[in-house]
Amino acid sequence: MKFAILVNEGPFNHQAVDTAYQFARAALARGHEVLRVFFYYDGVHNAHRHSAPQADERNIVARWSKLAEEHGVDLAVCVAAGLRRGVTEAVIAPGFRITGLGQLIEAGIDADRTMVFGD
Amino acid sequence: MKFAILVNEGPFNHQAVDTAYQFARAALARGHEVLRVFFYYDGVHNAHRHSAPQADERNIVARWSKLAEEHGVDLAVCVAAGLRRGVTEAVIAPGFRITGLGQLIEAGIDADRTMVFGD
Amino acid sequence: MLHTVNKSPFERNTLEACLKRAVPGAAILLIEDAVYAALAGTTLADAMTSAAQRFEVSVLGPDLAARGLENAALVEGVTVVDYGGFVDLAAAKGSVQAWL
Amino acid sequence: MLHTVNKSPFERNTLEACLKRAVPGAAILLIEDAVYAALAGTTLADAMTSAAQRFEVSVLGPDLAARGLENAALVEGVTVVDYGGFVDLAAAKGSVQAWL
Amino acid sequence: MNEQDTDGTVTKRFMIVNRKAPHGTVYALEVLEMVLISAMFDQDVHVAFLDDGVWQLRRGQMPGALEMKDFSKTYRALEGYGVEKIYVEGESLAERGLSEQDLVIPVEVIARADMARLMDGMDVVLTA
Amino acid sequence: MNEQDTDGTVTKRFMIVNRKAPHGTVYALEVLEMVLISAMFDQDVHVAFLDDGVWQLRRGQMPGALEMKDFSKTYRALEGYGVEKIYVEGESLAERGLSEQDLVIPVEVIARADMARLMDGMDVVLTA
Repeated sequence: MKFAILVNEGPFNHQAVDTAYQFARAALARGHEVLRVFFYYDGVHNAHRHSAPQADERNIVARWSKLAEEHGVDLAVCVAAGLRRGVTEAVIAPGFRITGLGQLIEAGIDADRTMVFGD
Repeated sequence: MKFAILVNEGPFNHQAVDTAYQFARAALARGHEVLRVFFYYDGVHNAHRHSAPQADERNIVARWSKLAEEHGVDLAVCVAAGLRRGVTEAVIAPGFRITGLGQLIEAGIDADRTMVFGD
Repeated sequence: MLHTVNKSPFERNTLEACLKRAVPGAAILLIEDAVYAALAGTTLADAMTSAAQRFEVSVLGPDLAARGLENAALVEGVTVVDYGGFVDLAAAKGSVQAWL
Repeated sequence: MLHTVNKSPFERNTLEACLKRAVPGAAILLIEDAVYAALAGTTLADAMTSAAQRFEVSVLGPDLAARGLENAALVEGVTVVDYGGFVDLAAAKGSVQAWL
Repeated sequence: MNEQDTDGTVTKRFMIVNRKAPHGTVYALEVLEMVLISAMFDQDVHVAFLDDGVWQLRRGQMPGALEMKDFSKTYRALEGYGVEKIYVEGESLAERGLSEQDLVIPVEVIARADMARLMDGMDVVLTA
Repeated sequence: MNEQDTDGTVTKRFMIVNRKAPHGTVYALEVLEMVLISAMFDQDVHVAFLDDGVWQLRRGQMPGALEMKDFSKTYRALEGYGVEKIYVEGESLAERGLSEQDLVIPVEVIARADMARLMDGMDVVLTA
């Protein structure tokens, strides 16, 4: 089965981001496909490559990048939401790409299930 | 009277940031002093110099910078909260500085009133 | 003490939490989405009318205007202030607690 | 349909909002801070027990464990699932609505 | 649930759910951008307003008082974009002392039970 | 409200208010960093737990299940930092089916009315 995932919030402040990640991992482990994770609203902050949590904390940004690297998951960051919040090509981490909001709707069309995680 | 202001949330997503700014402006207009605006939690995102909202939208980051320039308001960004979220010296806008959480407590001691704006 | 509340009472418990702990006569300012609490004619208006008798309740005018409520009827006993009035309240009331 | 709720019912109205609109027999999964709704012995437990008779209610185990509730008593009729179970529910129930 | 058109393309039932008040958070504004985009994909798009989301449609909003953009005008443009299935829950209006006359656009007011059934038939539900 | 010490330094009554559950948001964790820092300033620091904030003190938390840090141990270190005025509202515990035995540290459980009076006497109230 194909999943699309929408992430509405930024990392650390809201567990929504963690749940989205754990859901994606579990879906892949079940043999499903994760077509795209789309980052909207404050969700765009998930892409900051300057994020440097303490050594004993989970590294949320790096974890997403690894998911993209290992499973080819498409990490799509909304360009308009990103521009407002200073998340541009200049600061995004590996595996993320900046794109239009239409890619969220496309993912909703192509996927069997669309999951939303937010505040 | 001396005011200290704590901002808990990022720009655009939460009006808390707007209210903090309007409060600071109004306090200055009343002849009060704004000792420091301290940015903690997701509040650190207020400092992103890459933030580029649409032309017909308020520019929250630039507005803070202008407040610092015109009135000498100290815009202090928590280093630990910033590191987690990718807000480091590399990306901060004019007028902001990265500093320790102790500066929030100091502001609370030095100010006559401490205001908190958040979600 | 001045208490500030910024969330809609239809969505969150912060106004209720504040009303349970504010001491009689305390000042409460409704800002941002909490301004909906000040409206007459809602299912929450009676509770607010009663609160306005125990506390000095005010509401931020620019937040009402932004939401299309500039001329809306408010519950009895609630005063409208602007940002300058917010500053005056904070200065007058000794200390401030934001219910988040 | 699978409904997900992620906020504490003591703080927000999302669980209530979901319960008002879910059709009888729908699946509801409590995640993140919403897991507190599944606990026995709280002032909200009766409402949840009643909801568990009308809906297929489950709760996310890792979120219970994180909060020190791994061995806490839950209201009758609530099932515990892990992330894999969450995925299975989403796959099985046709479509998903997150109450945010 | 989704229909296969005669030319083989898929049409899905999308619903964009608005449950939050405007201006206090950005969701109402950015959701509206989502609604406009969704209209470009030839899908069966539904927009629902319930709980505090009904405040988004309140007449007379002047967010200029907060130096914010007045996007409530955009709701009037939705029909022109082909977004015609706009539903407002009657109970949510009544609880807030609102009636249809208080809203910026004519909408279909439906009962809570009908909103529940409508939601249950969707393929993709986007909330904020 | 604030006291002037004999050496001319000011001691203020600070209260750090915890009303939010842990893990669902970061507030509980980052507030704790604020509490630790505040202890370094020779002020009269109070930490209050009420509403969902009381869940922060629940025994047996295993946030490792979410790949998150277990900061609930830090509450036990507070006394060593000189933070001794920790108050938990009894009504908040009772509503949630909790008692003092369920908490990671011994605390002073006070009634809602006393919490109200305590808050009213503060100079600086930091909430999240």
